[in-house]
Amino acid sequence: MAPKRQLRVGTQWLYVDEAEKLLREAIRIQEEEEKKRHGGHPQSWIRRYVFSTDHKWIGLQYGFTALLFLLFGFSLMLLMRLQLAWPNKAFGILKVLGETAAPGGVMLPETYNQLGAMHGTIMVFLAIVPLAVGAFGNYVVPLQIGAPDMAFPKLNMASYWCYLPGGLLMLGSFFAPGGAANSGWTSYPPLSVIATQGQTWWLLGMVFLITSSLLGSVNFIVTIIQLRAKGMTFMRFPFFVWAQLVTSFLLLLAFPPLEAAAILQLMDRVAGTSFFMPSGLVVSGNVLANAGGGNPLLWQHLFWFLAHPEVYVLILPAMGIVAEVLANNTRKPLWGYRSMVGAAVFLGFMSFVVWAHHMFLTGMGTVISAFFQTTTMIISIPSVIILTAMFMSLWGGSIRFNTPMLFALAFLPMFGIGGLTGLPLGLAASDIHLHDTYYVIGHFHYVVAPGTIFALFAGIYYWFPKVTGRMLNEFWGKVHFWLSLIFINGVFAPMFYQGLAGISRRLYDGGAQYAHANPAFKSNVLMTVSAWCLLAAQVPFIVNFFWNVFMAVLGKRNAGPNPWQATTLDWAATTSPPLAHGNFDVMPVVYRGPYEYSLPGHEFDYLPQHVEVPEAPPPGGGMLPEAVAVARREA
Amino acid sequence: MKEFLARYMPIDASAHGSKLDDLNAVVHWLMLVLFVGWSLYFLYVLWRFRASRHPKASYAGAQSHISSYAEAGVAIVEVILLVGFSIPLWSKWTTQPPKSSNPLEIRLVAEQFLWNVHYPGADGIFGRTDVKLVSSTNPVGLDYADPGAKDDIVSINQLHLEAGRAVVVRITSKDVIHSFSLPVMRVKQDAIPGMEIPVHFTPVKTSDGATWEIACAQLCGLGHYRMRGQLFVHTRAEFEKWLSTQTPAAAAAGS
Amino acid sequence: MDAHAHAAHGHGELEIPFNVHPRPDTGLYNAKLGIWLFLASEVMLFGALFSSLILLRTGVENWPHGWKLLNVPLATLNTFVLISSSVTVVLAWASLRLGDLRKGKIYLALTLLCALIFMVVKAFEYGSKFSHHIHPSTDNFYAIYFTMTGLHGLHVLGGMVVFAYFLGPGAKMWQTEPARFTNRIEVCGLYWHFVDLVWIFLFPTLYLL
Amino acid sequence: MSGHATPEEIRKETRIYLMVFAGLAVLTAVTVAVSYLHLSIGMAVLVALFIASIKGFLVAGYFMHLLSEKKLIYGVLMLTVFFFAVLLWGPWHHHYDTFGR
Ligand code: HEA
Ligand code: HEA
Ligand code: CUA
Ligand SMILES: [Cu+2]
Repeated sequence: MAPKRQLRVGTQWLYVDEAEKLLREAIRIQEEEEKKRHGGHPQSWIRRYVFSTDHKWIGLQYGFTALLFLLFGFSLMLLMRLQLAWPNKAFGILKVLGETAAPGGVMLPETYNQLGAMHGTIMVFLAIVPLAVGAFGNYVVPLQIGAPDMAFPKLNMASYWCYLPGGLLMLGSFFAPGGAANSGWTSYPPLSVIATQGQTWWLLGMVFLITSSLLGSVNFIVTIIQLRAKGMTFMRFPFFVWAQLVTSFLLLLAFPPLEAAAILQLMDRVAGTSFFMPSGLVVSGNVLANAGGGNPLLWQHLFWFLAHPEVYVLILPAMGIVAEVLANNTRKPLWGYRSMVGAAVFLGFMSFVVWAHHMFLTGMGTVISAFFQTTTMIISIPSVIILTAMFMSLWGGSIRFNTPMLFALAFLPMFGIGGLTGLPLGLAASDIHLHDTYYVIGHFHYVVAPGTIFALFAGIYYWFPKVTGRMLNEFWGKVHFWLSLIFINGVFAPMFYQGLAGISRRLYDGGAQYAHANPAFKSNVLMTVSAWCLLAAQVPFIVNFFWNVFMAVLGKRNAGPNPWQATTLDWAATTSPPLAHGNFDVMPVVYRGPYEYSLPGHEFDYLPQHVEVPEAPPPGGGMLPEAVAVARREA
Repeated sequence: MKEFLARYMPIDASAHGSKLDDLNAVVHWLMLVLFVGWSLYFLYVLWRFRASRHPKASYAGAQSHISSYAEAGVAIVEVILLVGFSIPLWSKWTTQPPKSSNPLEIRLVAEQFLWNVHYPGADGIFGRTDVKLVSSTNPVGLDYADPGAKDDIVSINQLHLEAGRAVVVRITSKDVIHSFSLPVMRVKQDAIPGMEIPVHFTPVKTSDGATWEIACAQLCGLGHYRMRGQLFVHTRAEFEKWLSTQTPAAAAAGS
Repeated sequence: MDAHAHAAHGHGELEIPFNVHPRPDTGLYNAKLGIWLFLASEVMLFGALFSSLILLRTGVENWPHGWKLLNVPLATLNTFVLISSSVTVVLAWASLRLGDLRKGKIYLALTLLCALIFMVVKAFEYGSKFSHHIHPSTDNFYAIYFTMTGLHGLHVLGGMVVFAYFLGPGAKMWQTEPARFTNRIEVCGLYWHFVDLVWIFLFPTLYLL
Repeated sequence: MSGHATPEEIRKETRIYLMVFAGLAVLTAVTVAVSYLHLSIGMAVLVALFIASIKGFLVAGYFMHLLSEKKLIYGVLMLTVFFFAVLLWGPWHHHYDTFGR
């Protein structure tokens, strides 16, 4: 008989078979509890899974939809990248666009513009925001503050059901005469006003999406402020909750001006008004019949008044996720939690007064440009503070390199690169050369792709066991991470070079005919190949994801309720907390801050927010699943 | 750093460009220092505090407040960048050159997908223009009856300048927003219908057969990618010679 | 904080804390905070339109005087109608707080009536413009006039739907949860006053200047 | 103030509402009357906005009982008003501070 192996759980040593037994027991008890709670209240399938009012299911609806849109937005760009690397070359795969859009497999310039506009729109409004706010916010925030649900469950449902039609309208616009919107995601008039019908669809779609976001943000703010569990003071919020709170305020107050702008543009397109149309326009030789007297810059102001705060909507939840994962996997409190919170609030506030840094080259005078440059430099400081605090949090930790942690760690330098390259853009004088070049594209992709997307990946790997009761496979997770990290840099790093060379963005042929673009143009091949490899790198993730969802649906669980030994309330709830029956058996009471890891003098290295007696062992088996897995592998 | 960036950038043939490049270099220094500094720290920390080497985390964490100095440092450098560089540079960018410097005045009318370059001719006066007069032969809508229009020259996609002489380009557009970009001159300015925005710069080098380009930087429709013009910078004599070979638009139209 | 005490399951319908009674530390019930947040976003919506109006107006040489083009007496009448409806809705709320459903309903009905009058007058105004071949596309003055009053009209319409609901099927809640019903009327009242407030600024800026 | 007011207080509030209503009606009449004076545009804007602001104050302060509202609501509204002001100012200032104009 082989000698009995021991493994460490917290500070205790257990025999492997003992541990396995404990784990099975923990999972069994949970399942039983869940069954008990499900009992007696059969709900129709439709109420439960389609028009659900449960924040967890709505979060999952958002999540699935947004992931599909993410993949779709990525696919559009993959097609565009073929054209960028090998202009006017025929590709079999481009035939999927149809004979009118890509005759003989060669993409038309109109098509390129459509795909570009839709890539931007889909990524920002239909993929990242719904994933970061709609999915993670919805699922995690009520759990983390110890609430039974969102404050207005029906409104929550309505929010999803505005998002989906908005998304479908956007997709449907590809089939409109003239195809989808093709004036960039920024939709600058007059171009967008004289554009084909797809633009009208785009505007209508935006109205739906804006409505959805407004409903969502009201709900989040009320939930966070009103439904906090007993003892959950603001300074005991996990950073993720703070990030979502600030985000909601940004959505609430910045989106309406875009809604107004969308209405005005709709009027210009449909009712023939001239809000954005100056007098005396001559388009392809014909004098336009509009009354004139409008101002095209008005749109830009209203658009950026939203779109700048929007970019912080893209980043704040990501920072929130990273903060959770970092604290958990360094096994120590976040460094400078208070300054991070202060910085996030200040960041949100400032984001309303920097918008015109996207408009330096619209003829800005010295005074107004000085104002917006100054605010732009000021707003970089809170980002620096947050990032610095995260870096400092690593010091003295006991760092576990699991998949969520890898993604969260990679977020730091990647966001750093993106943020740093924002600085030369924020100074009007250096923006002259860089504006509307690939430098800008590189800047923001570093923040949203290896930045936000990586943070979202971290979040998916981190909360997957909470949602499903299964851990995602670590090995394939790491493969996914390393390949993604390499290839995503392959796509975006050369953009800085291209931008410095002066290659304009939104060029159908990637600048092939410009002499000044010539040396840098060649990197397009590397970038496109990297992009396709990046797609391939997602395969392990997608398989890993669906396999484990499938196994979870079959009821095969391998994770306890708190597999990461985390301290926040989301881990106090059972695994996949039952739908529509509240989140907690007993409403939790909060006794301490969010990140009490490695508190000296305690047996376990984590002290959950809701555990009253510090000496009691944390419920739910803690490190068991991981430890068992290690032991099994080693045995 | 400036030299390093220059390896990736187009040459700089303007009087003000070097200042802009200086600013760019200083910002990139700041970025580099932060990037390298934090990256080294990051790698060190990941190695030093990995769980296998450091099984018990420290509750208190970092005690040093060096990072606050780093943050303050960033803030100070940003103030310097703003006050010392960017704001004064922008103020120069928007202040028009004095008439006494005899700047070359040009109107530039963008349209889908080309650049109409309108020279005032010998009299230095731009003729009256009117959208109603726009036609395929009269792209900027010159009113040939206006005396000021008699000697005006209109060319397409070709911008001729004189080295050493300041130029004021009055930029506007007939249809949608374009952006007039001269990478070698470090000049970029949106061309916005309904507005006429004057940018000024001084070319200091002649193009001498090199291909210098006007690029359109703002998405303006399906032909955005091919809205390319050429820039020629001549010596004074060559410029005069070129000018004398041009037929005024009115004469070309036969009126 | 008793709302925390009974765990939120076991009932058919999930109970959300502070749905009816204010949370002690904020002093607000959920919907009250919710409606104010919503109104804040509405401020930004109409704010953007006012910003557009200012920019368009300052951007052209001669912006017409509203009183030369629009029907001031009719709009004045509408202003009275709308402020009357604001009073009736706050009286409805007061009656409900006094426990008088019948009176509350009468005031609600009056509010609805005022809203209806407002819309009818508006329809006449629009109709007379259209019959003179004046459309949003005529010039930017009319463009912004139709857009802003149109959007405001949609808000009035929305309010009417809500009031009609609370007069009809929505009133059933009074039987089971009078406090919650009263809150609901307070909340729609807040919305309604906001619609009034917007008109108070629209009226002079469009008609009187 | 919701809920816990006594009937007497509510009746008193009701009287205030009616007074506010009267005030609004009078101010409406005034602002319309002033418009017939055809003041210079600057003056007219000033007067009209001044009167509208008073009316707005009455509606928000009494009908929406903002005067006795909670701090949280004040916070939200102050933030909103600030951003609203920024939104009015930005495009307008840019319009005047365009070089070459
Ligand atoms: C998540 C999105 C996001 C974020 C967070 C940011 C952050 C910033 N952005 Fe960016 N930006 C966009 C998304 C974003 N941006 C998008 C989408 C566009 C283009 C839109 C379009 O035109 O289509 C854009 C465009 C854009 C422009 C317009 C450029 C142009 O069109 O010419 C400007 C100009 O000021 C700008 C500035 C900034 C600044 C100063 C920050 C700052 O907040 C950044 C502050 C952060 C730092 C300063 C990093 C600090 C780092 C460290 C201290 C440590 C570093 C360590 C290591 C690297 C190891 N951005
Ligand atoms: C949030 C915003 C966002 C994101 C995430 C991205 C992601 C990417 N973008 Fe995009 N981009 C924009 C916003 C974004 N982009 C915007 C606003 C523009 C400007 C548009 C305009 O000009 O108007 C733009 C423009 C733009 C251009 C310039 C085009 C031009 O100027 O002509 C390019 C060029 O390469 C590009 C490339 C990419 C690539 C390769 C990615 C990759 O990083 C994508 C990587 C994606 C993944 C890795 C997702 C994988 C998906 C899954 C794993 C889902 C799995 C599904 C299930 C499990 C169900 N983008
Ligand atoms: Cu013209 Cu792009
Ligand atoms: Cu920005």
